[in-house]
Amino acid sequence: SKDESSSGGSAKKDGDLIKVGIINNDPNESGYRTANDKDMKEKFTKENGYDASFAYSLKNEEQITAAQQFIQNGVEYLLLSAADTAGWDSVLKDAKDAGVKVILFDRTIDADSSLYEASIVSDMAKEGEMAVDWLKGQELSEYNIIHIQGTMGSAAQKGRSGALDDTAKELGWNIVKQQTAEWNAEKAQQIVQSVIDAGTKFNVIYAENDDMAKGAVAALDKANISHGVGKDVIIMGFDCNKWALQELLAKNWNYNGQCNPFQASYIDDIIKKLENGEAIAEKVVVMDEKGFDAETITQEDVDKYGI
Amino acid sequence: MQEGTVLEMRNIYKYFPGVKALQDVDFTLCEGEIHALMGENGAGKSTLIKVLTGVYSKDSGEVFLKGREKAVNIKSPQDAQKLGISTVYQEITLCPNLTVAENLYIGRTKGIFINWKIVVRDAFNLLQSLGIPADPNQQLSSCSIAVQQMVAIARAVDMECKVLILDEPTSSLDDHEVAKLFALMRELKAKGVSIVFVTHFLEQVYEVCDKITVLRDGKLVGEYSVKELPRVQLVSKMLGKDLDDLSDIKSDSLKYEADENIPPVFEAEKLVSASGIKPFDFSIRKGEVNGFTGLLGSGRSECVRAIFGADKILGGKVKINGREVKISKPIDAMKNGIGYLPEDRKADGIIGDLSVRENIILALQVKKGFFKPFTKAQANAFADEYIKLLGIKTASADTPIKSLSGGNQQKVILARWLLTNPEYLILDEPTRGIDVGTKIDIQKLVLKLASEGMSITFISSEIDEMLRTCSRLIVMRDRKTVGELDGEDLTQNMIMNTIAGGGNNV
Amino acid sequence: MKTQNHTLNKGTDFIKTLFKKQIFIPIVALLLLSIFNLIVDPSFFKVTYGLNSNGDPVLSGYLMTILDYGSELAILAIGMTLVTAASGGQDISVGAAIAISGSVVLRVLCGTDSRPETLQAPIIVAFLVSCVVAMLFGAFNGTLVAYFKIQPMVATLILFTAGRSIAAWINNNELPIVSDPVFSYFGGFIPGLPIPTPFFIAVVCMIIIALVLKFTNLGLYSQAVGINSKSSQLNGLNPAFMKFISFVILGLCVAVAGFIKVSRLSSINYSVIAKDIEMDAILAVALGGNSLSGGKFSMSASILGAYVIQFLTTTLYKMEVQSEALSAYKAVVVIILVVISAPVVREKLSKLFKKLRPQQAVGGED
Amino acid sequence: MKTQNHTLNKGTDFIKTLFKKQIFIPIVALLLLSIFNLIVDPSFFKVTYGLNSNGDPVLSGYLMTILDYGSELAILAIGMTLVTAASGGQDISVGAAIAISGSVVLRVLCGTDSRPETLQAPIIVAFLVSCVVAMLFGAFNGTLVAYFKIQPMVATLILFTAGRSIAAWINNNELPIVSDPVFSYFGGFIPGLPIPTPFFIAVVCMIIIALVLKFTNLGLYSQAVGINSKSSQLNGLNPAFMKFISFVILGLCVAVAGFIKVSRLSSINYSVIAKDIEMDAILAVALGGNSLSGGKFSMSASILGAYVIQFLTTTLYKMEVQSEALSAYKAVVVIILVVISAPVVREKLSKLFKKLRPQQAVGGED
Ligand SMILES: Nc1ncnc2c1ncn2[C@@H]1O[C@H](COP(=O)(O)OP(=O)(O)OP(=O)(O)O)[C@@H](O)[C@H]1O
Ligand SMILES: Nc1ncnc2c1ncn2[C@@H]1O[C@H](COP(=O)(O)OP(=O)(O)OP(=O)(O)O)[C@@H](O)[C@H]1O
Ligand SMILES: [Mg+2]
Ligand SMILES: [Mg+2]
Repeated sequence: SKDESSSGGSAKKDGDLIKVGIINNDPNESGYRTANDKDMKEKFTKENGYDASFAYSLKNEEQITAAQQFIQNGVEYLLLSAADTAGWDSVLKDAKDAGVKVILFDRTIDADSSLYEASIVSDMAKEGEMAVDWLKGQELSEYNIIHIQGTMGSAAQKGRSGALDDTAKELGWNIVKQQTAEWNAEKAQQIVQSVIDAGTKFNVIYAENDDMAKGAVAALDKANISHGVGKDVIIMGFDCNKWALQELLAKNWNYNGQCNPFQASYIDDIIKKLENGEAIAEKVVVMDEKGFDAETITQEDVDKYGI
Repeated sequence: MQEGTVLEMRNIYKYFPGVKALQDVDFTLCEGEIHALMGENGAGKSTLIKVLTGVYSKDSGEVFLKGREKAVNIKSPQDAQKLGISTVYQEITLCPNLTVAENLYIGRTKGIFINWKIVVRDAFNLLQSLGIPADPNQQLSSCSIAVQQMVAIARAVDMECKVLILDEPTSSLDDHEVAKLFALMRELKAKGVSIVFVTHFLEQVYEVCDKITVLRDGKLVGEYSVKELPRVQLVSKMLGKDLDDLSDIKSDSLKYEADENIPPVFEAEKLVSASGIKPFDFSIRKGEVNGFTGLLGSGRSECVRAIFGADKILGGKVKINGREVKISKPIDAMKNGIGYLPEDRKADGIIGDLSVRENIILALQVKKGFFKPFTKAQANAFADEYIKLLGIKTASADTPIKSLSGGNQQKVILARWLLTNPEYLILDEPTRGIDVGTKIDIQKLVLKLASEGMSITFISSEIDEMLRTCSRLIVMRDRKTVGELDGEDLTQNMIMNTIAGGGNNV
Repeated sequence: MKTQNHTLNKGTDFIKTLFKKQIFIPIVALLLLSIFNLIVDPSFFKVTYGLNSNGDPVLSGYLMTILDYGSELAILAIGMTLVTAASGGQDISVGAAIAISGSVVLRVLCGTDSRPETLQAPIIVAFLVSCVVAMLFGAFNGTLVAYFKIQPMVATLILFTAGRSIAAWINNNELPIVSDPVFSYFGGFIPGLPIPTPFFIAVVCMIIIALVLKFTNLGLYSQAVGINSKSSQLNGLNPAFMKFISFVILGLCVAVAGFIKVSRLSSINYSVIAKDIEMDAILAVALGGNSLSGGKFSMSASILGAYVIQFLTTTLYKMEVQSEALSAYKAVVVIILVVISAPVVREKLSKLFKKLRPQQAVGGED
Repeated sequence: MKTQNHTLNKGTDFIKTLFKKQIFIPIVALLLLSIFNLIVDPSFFKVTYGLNSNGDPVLSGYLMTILDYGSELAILAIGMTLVTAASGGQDISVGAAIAISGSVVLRVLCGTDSRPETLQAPIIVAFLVSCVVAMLFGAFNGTLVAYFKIQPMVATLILFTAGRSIAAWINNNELPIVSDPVFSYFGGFIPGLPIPTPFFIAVVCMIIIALVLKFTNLGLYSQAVGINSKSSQLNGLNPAFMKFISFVILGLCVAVAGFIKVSRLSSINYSVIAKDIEMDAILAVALGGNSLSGGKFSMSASILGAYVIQFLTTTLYKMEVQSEALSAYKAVVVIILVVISAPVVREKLSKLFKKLRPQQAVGGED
């Protein structure tokens, strides 16, 4: 695709391959992102009729620069998981002028919805609500929760924290500690360690991703506090890493909320429709997501949903 | 304050941790006089000057200036400059990475706006008028120490000042330069400038000074008129004891009789280093003291650096005791029994933050090896031995060397090399900044070591000193050896002739 | 013979001086990168003239992108060079400080309403206020470094970690968006001018600093202080004040860079705006051949260094480098450039050059 | 009179020496933090004895947590101190290097299967391999710094940015998990021993470095080289080699720290493991009163500095500081500590102290 950078326009060159430019966050950021990137790479291949270029950055500006480059290179579709909600107006306008169709995945942006064709997202608030509903369903005699948050301000953190905050206020649950571990297992371990050291009682750990749940569990293990199904502390995590689901299967953890990284097929559908001139029914596509309970999870679930 | 006095310091006290550097010192400077400040190494001369110019804050005491009713409080060198006190400090305090012109004018251009073209032109004129062989746009670090010192002096004298302070300005100048400096000082004096002059050279004091103030161990000994104080008395006032006559130390010293059949301890053939020195031959026999002499920048230091492997060696052969060896870096030379005391003590000698003890043992330690550190007791023993032997004035062996007086730092570096007990020792200006008493001691020590079989190369800008110690002199000019003098030829005149190019011993 | 030699020597001398000059380093870097791009794809250098979405003429192409996006970095490099020279350390808080000053700009423009219809204050007022604020934060860093003698990296760590929270707090954690099109000119194009405005702003900054360096002692003093603060004190300078002032000047640069940054998006994201820019700014200084431990500096080399870094970034984007490794590639290239330009290697090169023309070189010394 | 004075002087002298000693700084920091915690909540200092989930005895409490989690930092501080002393700069790649060496450990233990039933190699082999790898990376940094004369922060930037990608590549981007319980002992407790193993490992490292410093000239040489590399060369030292070796030693420290880190979770997350630890390690060196521009150092002060930083971190976790501001708080406290211990302030304190007992002080010098 390099040698075409000067061609401009959206003329098709490589036979009938569809040229897409995919802008994503750094796949090393988390297991979720790794799975997401892998999914995209597996879907958008020559065999499936695509000529895909990838760009990764956690920085909005760099993403914007990459987008401009893709537009210059004459892609037909721009698939975008934005690092940041703001600042996309002008580049998306440029895309529109150049006839490039934009599809957002994983993250929405703060721009006029006429600037993109569709947006495929997870509903983080819903993920949080499902988890909190499950917790409500446990009907514990008292709720003393350690709430380990992700990086503050991220959509996942806001959605997952919001649900817990609301319900805790409503039902008078006691949140003994609420602190961000910035998606970092080591920090989570230290936070839980600090609660243990203080001698505060707790019976639920609500960690906003699997890594942090793992760190929390490491601290519990060290201090002789049992956890899992029918034990002293309930462990909740998110993202459905394969190893996390295995912990569930072993009944060491109690709950895991899915955050579906597999958006490629949704996008593929939309592109197919657009290519055929069909209309898109809904601009915002919310993906199905599940929550797993240690009591009911099966090996098939682990294999199918584990990332 | 009396009529005619420009500056008066009264009851000055200054303590450093473990050192009483100044105790109840008075100092009076009159208008239009050249006033010598004398004393042994570590007597407190530099400290007195630094207190006066606000580098150190005094612990107590008062300073009065002409035209001011009350005692003045000088808090920083800027204050001193503003009050018309201009200073050349003992350690050259210029910025090596800046150009000569920048160094000349830094900190004293008026206002915030400057025109560099004019500055460079002024610098050129200033350098010319003082006959300093340097280009205004040249980087200072590429000038020899002597030129750097001249630049520092030029900078100070160029300021409109009432008081000019020179702390050992002549320590690395040769006679020619010194004469120039003295002419300049007399000129300034005639203009009514008062000059404070610190030096260890007695002749110089008697040549230009009007008055002498002597310090000893941080205390005032007294103020004397030059005419009323004969040399011998001055020395005894400084040292607190009488000194044996200086002259003729060579004749009564023992002479080591070298066997002519034994090959020289060190021999170099067509040695050439990356520093630009022309290929030269050189040899030294066991028990011999020889020296390199020449004008400033004639390449004496570069020769010995090449011998020690301090500069990159480009060619030539080196033999130690007749056996060919390869010396490409200092450690090779050290392993072959060579020691080298560099001339630029601040840049190449001291390791400022390390203690006196560590500085003393460093070279021997390196020779001994990485895995064989001296025990604390051993190191202390070495340090104490040499602190005593050379009379190093320091609060303790633990004091960082950078807080010692200049002369005492020099002694520490000397101690470092003596401790390694080399077969062949190179001393590049070892007596720079050393007081009279110790200077004689060092000369004696050199001769004594030679008599015990050590070979020594001794470089000094003082021809007197060279004559007293060396039995053979190699004369250099323009980075070339141009002659060799020994025996009967070793006279002041002959040397001067050869240096100037009139010699016939090429 | 003499005259002939003369001209020959001029050339030799010129190259010799160049070898010694600091600016040699970023120039070589730039040449290498350009050659690389020429070989891989000459269209890299194509600049096209067109109309943008508002119908105004703009120049576009990779080179323009470099001039555009490299500008904030170049502006920061100015201040960072001075701080490095005077204090012998680096300010790692510039990214966070940009967040703060950007936040101030938006706060003044938007008032309490985070999405106002009209601006609540003239843009120039917002800019000036942000300058004052950024200089105050610079003064804070400067005080720690100059008067409390804390090492720059440690001293600026405080703002590095706290800065983005402060930025968020200034706007009550809201994300104000400015809709006024004029505001976006500063990070985009002024209608009618086809060159990106940030580049203009950077040029203005360069001219100012060039004049300041020419007509004041700033350069000399900060170098002297950085080389040997004790001796420069003995020579009548005030080292503490010089260090202090260099941080204040960096504060000013931060304000300008922050202004451009927020203008680019007409908005702000506290946690990512100007992220890692401190690293790039430090690299620019290093790539300019300046010692990071202070002392002598070359401002033009630093500024060129900043654009070289942007050149590199843009090249890497264009190459579609395995993107997760982008910053690693960047580091590798910078290191290679720095190695090539290291004194050791440079000396070798210069010797090689000498050997190639031994006659002239020797003749030249007569 | 004399004898009486003597005892008095001893006290005075002791405090005077303490004022001058570097270790004064972290000690004061520790005291201040302890006093703060005592006032706020004395239970901070409670250590309880209990049994853990395997029925083994363990000591727990905040103090234990500090000893436990501060250990990696203390180990890193050892190497960082040497690098700082010899090279006058800091290695900012230690976090990334920990990711690499941790990844190597897991790779050797797990082989190609990311979740093996049994270990594919003895733990000691994995550890040794990771040591070699980390030392090689250290040697890489060291070569750039020592032989190409690149400034440490710039030279180590390369590994800083590339390291985590390399770590991921070593394990094919998979996340191996070790299920062998023995492996987790190193980051937890050895059955029967109630003290956290990381602390034991740190103590072993401290003993080794103490012995090395005592029985070799490492300390003297690296200080001499850091203070005045020109004059140490004239004394027969090899400055470049000393710098090089200090980076290799830091590599070894990195391997040990990395081993503990992966053992803690029996797993690894490439992008967050040991994140920002370079900052903490540099802070530990600074808090130990060592000049970040090289030269004289005090190893014990650095190590104590590392534990002080962990003390602070733990205190902040306990205080439930507004979580996004945690690192900002940390920076503020560190700065305050460094300010208090700054030479300027220390001199003032020491003078104040002198004034309080003028008689004894003067008498003492007779
Ligand atoms: N900064 C300092 N810290 C501690 N002690 C100091 C400091 N400066 C000087 N001293 C001590 O004060 C005493 C006087 O030193 P000073 O430099 O004034 O001697 P001096 O008369 O100039 O000697 P020299 O002829 O060697 O230059 C010495 O014992 C020295 O060790
Ligand atoms: N590092 C350097 N870079 C450039 N030129 C140098 C350097 N070192 C010395 N020189 C020059 O080499 C020449 C010889 O210097 P050298 O120090 O050997 O002279 P010297 O005879 O020892 O004189 P001095 O009495 O000044 O020590 C001088 O002109 C000096 O300027
Ligand atoms: Mg002196
Ligand atoms: Mg010389």
